[in-house]
Amino acid sequence: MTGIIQIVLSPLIAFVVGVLFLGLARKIIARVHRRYGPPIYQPVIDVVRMMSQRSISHGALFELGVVLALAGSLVTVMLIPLGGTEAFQPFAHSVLCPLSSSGGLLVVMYLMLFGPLGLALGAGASANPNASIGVSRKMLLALAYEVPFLLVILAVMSQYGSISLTEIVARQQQASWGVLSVPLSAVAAFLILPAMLGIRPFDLVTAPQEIASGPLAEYGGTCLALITVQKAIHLFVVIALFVDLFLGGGVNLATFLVKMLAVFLAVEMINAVLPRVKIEDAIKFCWKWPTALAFVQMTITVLSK
Amino acid sequence: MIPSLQKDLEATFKGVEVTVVEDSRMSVLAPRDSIPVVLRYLKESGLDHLALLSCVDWIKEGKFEVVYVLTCYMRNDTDYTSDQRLHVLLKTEIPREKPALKSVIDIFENAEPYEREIHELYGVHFDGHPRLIPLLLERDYEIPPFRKDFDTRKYVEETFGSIPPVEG
Amino acid sequence: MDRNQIAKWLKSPAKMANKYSLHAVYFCTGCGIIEIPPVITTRWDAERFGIIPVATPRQGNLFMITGYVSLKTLKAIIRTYEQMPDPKYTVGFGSCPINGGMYWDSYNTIKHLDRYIPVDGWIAGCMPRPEAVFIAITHLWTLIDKGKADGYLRYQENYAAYRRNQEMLFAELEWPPLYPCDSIAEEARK
Amino acid sequence: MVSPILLIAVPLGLAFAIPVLGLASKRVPRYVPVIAMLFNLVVSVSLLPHALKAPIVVRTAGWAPPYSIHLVAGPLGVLLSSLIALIGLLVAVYGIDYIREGAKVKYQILYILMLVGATGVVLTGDIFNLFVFFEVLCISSYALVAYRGDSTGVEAGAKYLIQGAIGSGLVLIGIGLVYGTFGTLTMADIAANVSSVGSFRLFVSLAFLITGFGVEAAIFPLNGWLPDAHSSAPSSISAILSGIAIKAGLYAIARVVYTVYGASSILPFLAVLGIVTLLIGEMCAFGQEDIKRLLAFSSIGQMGLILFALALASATGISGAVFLIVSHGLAKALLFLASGYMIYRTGSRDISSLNGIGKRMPIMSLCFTVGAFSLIGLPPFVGFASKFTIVRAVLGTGSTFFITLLAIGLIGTVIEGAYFLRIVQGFYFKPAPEDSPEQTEGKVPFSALVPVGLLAVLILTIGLFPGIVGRVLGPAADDLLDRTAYVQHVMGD
Amino acid sequence: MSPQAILITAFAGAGLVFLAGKVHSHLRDFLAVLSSLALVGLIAWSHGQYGPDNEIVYVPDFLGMELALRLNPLAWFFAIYIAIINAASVVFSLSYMKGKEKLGFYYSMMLLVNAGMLGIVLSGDFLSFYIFWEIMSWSTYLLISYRRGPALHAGMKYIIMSLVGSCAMLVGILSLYAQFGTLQIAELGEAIAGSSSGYVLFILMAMGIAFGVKFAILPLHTWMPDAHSEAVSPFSAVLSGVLVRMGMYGFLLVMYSIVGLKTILNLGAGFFNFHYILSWLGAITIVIPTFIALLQNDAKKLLAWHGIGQGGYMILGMAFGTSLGVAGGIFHTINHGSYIALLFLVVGAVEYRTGGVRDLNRLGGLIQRMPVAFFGCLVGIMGLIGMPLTNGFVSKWFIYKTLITEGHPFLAFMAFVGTWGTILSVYKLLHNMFLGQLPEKYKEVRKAPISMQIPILFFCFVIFLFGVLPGIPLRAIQGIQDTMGFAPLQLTMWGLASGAGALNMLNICFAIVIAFAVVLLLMRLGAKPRRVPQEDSYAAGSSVPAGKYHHSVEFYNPLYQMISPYLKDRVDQFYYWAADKAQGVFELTRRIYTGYAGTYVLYIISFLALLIFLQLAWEIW
Repeated sequence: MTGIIQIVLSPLIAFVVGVLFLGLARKIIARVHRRYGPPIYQPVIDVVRMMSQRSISHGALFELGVVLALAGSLVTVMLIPLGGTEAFQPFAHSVLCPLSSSGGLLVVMYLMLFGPLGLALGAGASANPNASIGVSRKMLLALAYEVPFLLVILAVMSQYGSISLTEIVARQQQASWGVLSVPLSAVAAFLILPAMLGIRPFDLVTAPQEIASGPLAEYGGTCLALITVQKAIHLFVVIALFVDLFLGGGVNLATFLVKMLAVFLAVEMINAVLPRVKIEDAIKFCWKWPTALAFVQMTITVLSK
Repeated sequence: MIPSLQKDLEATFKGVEVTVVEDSRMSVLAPRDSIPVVLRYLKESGLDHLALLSCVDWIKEGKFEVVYVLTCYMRNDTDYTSDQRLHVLLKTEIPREKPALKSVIDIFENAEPYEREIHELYGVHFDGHPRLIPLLLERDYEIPPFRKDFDTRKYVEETFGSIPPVEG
Repeated sequence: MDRNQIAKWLKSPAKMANKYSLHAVYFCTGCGIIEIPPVITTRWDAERFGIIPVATPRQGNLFMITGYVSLKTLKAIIRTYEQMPDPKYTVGFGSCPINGGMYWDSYNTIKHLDRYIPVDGWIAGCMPRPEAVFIAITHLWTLIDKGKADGYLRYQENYAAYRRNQEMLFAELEWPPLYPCDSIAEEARK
Repeated sequence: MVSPILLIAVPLGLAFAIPVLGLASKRVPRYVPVIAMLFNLVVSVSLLPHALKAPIVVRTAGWAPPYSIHLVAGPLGVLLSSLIALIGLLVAVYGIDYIREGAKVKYQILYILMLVGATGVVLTGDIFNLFVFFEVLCISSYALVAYRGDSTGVEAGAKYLIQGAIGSGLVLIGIGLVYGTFGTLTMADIAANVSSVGSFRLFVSLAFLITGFGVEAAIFPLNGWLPDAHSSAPSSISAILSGIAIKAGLYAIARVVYTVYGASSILPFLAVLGIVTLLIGEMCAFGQEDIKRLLAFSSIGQMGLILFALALASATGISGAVFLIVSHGLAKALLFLASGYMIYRTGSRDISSLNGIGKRMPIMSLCFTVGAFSLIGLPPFVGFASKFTIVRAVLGTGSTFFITLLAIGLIGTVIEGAYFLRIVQGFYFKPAPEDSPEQTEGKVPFSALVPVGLLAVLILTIGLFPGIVGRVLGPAADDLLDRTAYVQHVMGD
Repeated sequence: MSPQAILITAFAGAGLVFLAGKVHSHLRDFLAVLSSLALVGLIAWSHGQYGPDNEIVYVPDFLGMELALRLNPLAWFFAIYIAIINAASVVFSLSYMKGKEKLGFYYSMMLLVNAGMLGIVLSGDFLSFYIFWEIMSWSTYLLISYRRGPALHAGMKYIIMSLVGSCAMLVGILSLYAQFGTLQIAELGEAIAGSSSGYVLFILMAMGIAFGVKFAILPLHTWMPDAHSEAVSPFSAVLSGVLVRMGMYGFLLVMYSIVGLKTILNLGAGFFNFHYILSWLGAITIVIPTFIALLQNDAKKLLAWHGIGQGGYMILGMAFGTSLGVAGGIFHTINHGSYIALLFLVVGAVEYRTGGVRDLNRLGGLIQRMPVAFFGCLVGIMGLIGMPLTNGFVSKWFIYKTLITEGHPFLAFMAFVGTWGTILSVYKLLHNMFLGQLPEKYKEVRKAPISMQIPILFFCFVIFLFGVLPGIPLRAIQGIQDTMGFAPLQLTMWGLASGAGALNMLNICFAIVIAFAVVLLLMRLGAKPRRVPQEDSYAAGSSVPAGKYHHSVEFYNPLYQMISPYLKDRVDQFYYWAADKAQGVFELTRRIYTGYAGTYVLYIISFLALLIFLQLAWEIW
């Protein structure tokens, strides 16, 4: 029974928290620009408005791409432990992670492919060169940040000797947090977090000025609403993963969300002030500093094992 | 530099009157079919920058006056101070009925859009021009708009007045 | 967020959402565009009203035309207007789109914008200040509330008239009519 | 059972009967070689079971053993003579329609003489008799090489004559030395008391014999004549030359080294020489444009491999070598015969003109492909079985020296595979050159198709069922290897 | 059904098809399809029948050795996989090859290659293994050079490398025979246990070269890109799908059935033991070819390079000798076979319909005209990437889990980077062929014919079936692992059941399907969008320029400029350099035969003098 609740609960939490984070992001940027900025729930209004708009469609794949992306993100959320420990728990359920026993971190990494692939298929079907250029930038950026990200994940996995996220979180809570046991990987992960979220220093994928918001050039109405929801959930997933890997996950849902908020605020500060980089520089950056740090950390963990 | 240029021009070309308007501005009036030769001569003598091409509609004398404004690129800052820069206005007169001139693209490549503009707005035909297609205007006009005999108000009344409001 | 606001939200969420989330596609034509940056940046901050500029007409629902409209620009305006998703509102800046303004006798600018695309609101002033823009926005809210901001519906009903007006100006339009209607060319052929 | 002497006597008689028959009717001489070879084949095949039990010794001219000229028809001898007879028969059938112009009668006579010479070399037990038959073989092949009578043919023949004469001269000196020391000419007697004499004088005679026979056996430094001789001779003759003649020379060397002298210490040198010949032959063949010259060089390569296998001095090694002699004889004869008619059809000998012939002469090119695949050593064909036995023998010895030589040799076979497959690719997949005039329209004569087809079928069947030849290889290898049995058998009774 | 019957039908089929080709084309097509399907049926039917009654000596005495056939789980597994892919590509080539010349030759060679492969898999001793290996090699050679032009060069390259490989294997086999006196695989298993590790290493090296060439491991891979892109599409599907995996079968046979698990793991000293080097070779084989594939503009060359890249995963899985890894390796072999064959068939279908166009820069927007081909390509690339729900994911999951739990994060890292390289390059394949603007000249392209759609849809079904229910193939692999002496895995129908590291594909599948349904419902909730043609697209207010509004040329230009200097195929250049040097040497040796009689006589005399001098000087003899 608790399984069913969890399956419904975790995507819902992801949606609510994700959308709140989006609203918070716009608020923070406004505050940094010394202006009031929209209310926190502005993304909800945007989503409802977009749902009511009757836009165009370039064929079945154009819509199914978006559906695939959102479905992938929802399922990824179910695989990530959102706080809670093996031990006794006030909510009388153990770790909030419905599909914890079906594959662990490897499945999460592969499920995170659904988002970009779904969007890429949809954008490709929209037959707009802006979209194609946006997708090719998305793929290149993904390749750029995946190299250090893989090193980071492998360092954590070999440090805690397991491929299941719940086990890693449990071991972090008993032993030391990921930040302390694999510090350089944590720094590397933080450096590439903006690239994974696709926000300011690396938001060259949906660059409104250059390529008319890239893959979203042709999207409007309901598809655009679903894409914003997917963006929100992806934001939630990435930050939740960061917290699970390095900050020892949450003893319960509340502490987990607090840690996520902390990480989110840190990333938003960077997002609010930095300009956009070119794709070549993004690749060079991601393959230089984060990769070096992650590589050094991995060799240390391998040698120490 | 102006006096020497003036003497040279009068020496080499007959039928050319040169007047010095101010200290760094000289206007040269040349017959229609000698324009390319004079332009090439001026270009060789240092005036290698065709700033613009314009056209004046003398409706009373029944002629157009096409003006080539020439100056020279400042190679390096020691050449001369900006106020010493020399402007030469090469003018020529063509009848209003069927205005036609020889295109100067082979001498100054950047004349191409200017000639198109004058063709579109004054109706002057430049033979030898690769693509005399409209540059700025959307519609085609019987009397080119910049001509003095073009009555804008009547035209506006005709085209835009005739378009009915949608709901009434 | 007082009680009647919530009641309105519950009654018709689509209309309220449209009011408080106007994503603007501003068409930088004429002298009005220099007014837009102050509107959306720190000093006057349009985002408070939920207005943010978007890159493509597909994502927007507010269409600001900020100045005189030349013939060539009209083509692009019509194309962009038709590419916007359905509940969309058009606002004309300054006097030039209203009646030609100081270019009333120019052969190259159109005089009445609303003869070619439906316009929901005008902002008077030979380039209105940001405050005027915000007043117009709040006025637009009331129009939306009363359901009078129905430019896109009017466009659909008498699309034939709009299309005919557009074709009277241009020799041929490169894109097919948005809604099925017999354009001038077909009539000529009949 | 019939005596092996017939194998030599009957064809000789027929050969000299040809001029007489020639007078009677123009068309008969063409069939005489076929009859002769058919007779030889039947006799040697019938002799085979007896020879397997014990070598048949035939005394001539009645003297006591050490001084009588006698034939020793051991299993190896009979096997090779039946191979010679078989290939001779097929080439003779091929020659019926192939040889049209020129001195046809003389061609037939020399043709039979050459085959008789080869059979004699293989069967004889007397060293001088070996030289005589060797001379018969060489002289008739000099003449046949120059049969075409055009400038290249005569020049090649002359060159072959010069080198062959020198080779025979050296053999004669070698035999003289041997006769000087031992006083007798029968191999068995020499073999019996060879160890008692001082080694250097013995070695000189061995050196002379090896070099002399080496010239005919196309070993590396001595085979200058082969490329020109084979390419300018008519195809049927070059088929016999590389199918039988050079193998007779190699047999002579083997017989001399193993039975007469029992000189096992020279074998490693021969092995190295064999591999060098293989590499040189394959490398030269790779860049060839002319198809017959390419086949000639490929023969040199295969001879090197046979020599290497012979030099292993182990039973499987020798049987592998003999098996390779059989398979190479069949395959090379097939290739020469098939290319004969292809050249006849396209009018020129260079490979580029043979492109796209797969469509025009399907059967001939199919048989050529079978022959080529067998030479490379691809499985379902006989070449694979022989190569397999040789490699098994080398690895059986287990000595790293031979294994490294084998590795180099395998590279040679890869080179051979490369250029043969390039030709096969040319047949089927390259477009025919437009400018080549259709030389002669019309079907290939039946008498050419039969031998080529039969050879291809033989290659395939022996490849699938190697047992047919396999049974004879064991005793043939022992016949060569253990000298004492040979001596005791010949001298004993 | 005894293996002998299977082989007879296979070879008879090849022969009959060639003869039928002479009689009538329809008869030939019918016979080809019939024999392929019959083979599939025969092999499927002989599923359970392992054990002694299936050991048949079909040639008692071949040069003193007996040739035997046998059927065991490993053989059956590969046999059914070969038969299915061959049947699919024969059905595909019915319409693809219509109108081309020499079809009798083509079909008989296809069936001959298939028969050769079945022979390899069913052979009980190494001699018949070698014979069928050679038959497969030269029939593949003839099929590769079927398309004339550059295919001839590709064929030559292939056959030379495979000849070198088979010579090495011949030496390996016969040294086994010399050492142990028998070539029966079963007997060799026990016999080799006692021998020294140096000797085992030599055997592995010799056999490894032959299998490496076929398997296209990095240094020996250069023939594969040319052969695949020049071969006819249906055959390149067979070539990359299954023929290249004979190398895998060989490795499995030698490493695990013959040498056995124990000795493999501690072969060689410490760092430089055999399986460690093999795994590093596999890792490099994943990364470099995948990124070279990224830069290709020809669809089939791109897929060929992926064929090499994916081979690295199988080597990684197999190299560590853990039961999970080997299961992952074998499972990845058939998965790769299914989706690479599918992708080649899709490229073939597109090529067939657009008149031979394979250049990715000139195609586009074909989704509107060929939806089934698009669906096949989409499923194919999802399999190649290894997205969840496809079979590629399960086998990669197994391999990654082994790598991580065995403590090799660097190898896992290179495998992951390989996956990301695959994602980029296969998306470029899909995008440039099917998405974007449909060019003018392909407006009337018709759908792929039925006989092409059947194999495509069949492979899609297989990919999804094995993706969601991996238990079916894994149970068969379990049978193989028992024969090889591996510890059994706790397998369930939908994945692995062992504790925290479990894999449950059914849960993931249900989750995705439910999420998909929910989102679709949300989509229907919103306003229904209206369909617009491809011209009605945002172009900053202007109308869309026909034919110029498609971005596919130099799809990853920024990355291209950064990595293209490093990704020249240096191994290929080295081989060509070596070939030129060899050609030079051949030219030199040709000079020896000057054609002047005098020098020849000089050779003879000097040879004689050399002989006598050697004897005089050193008394060698």
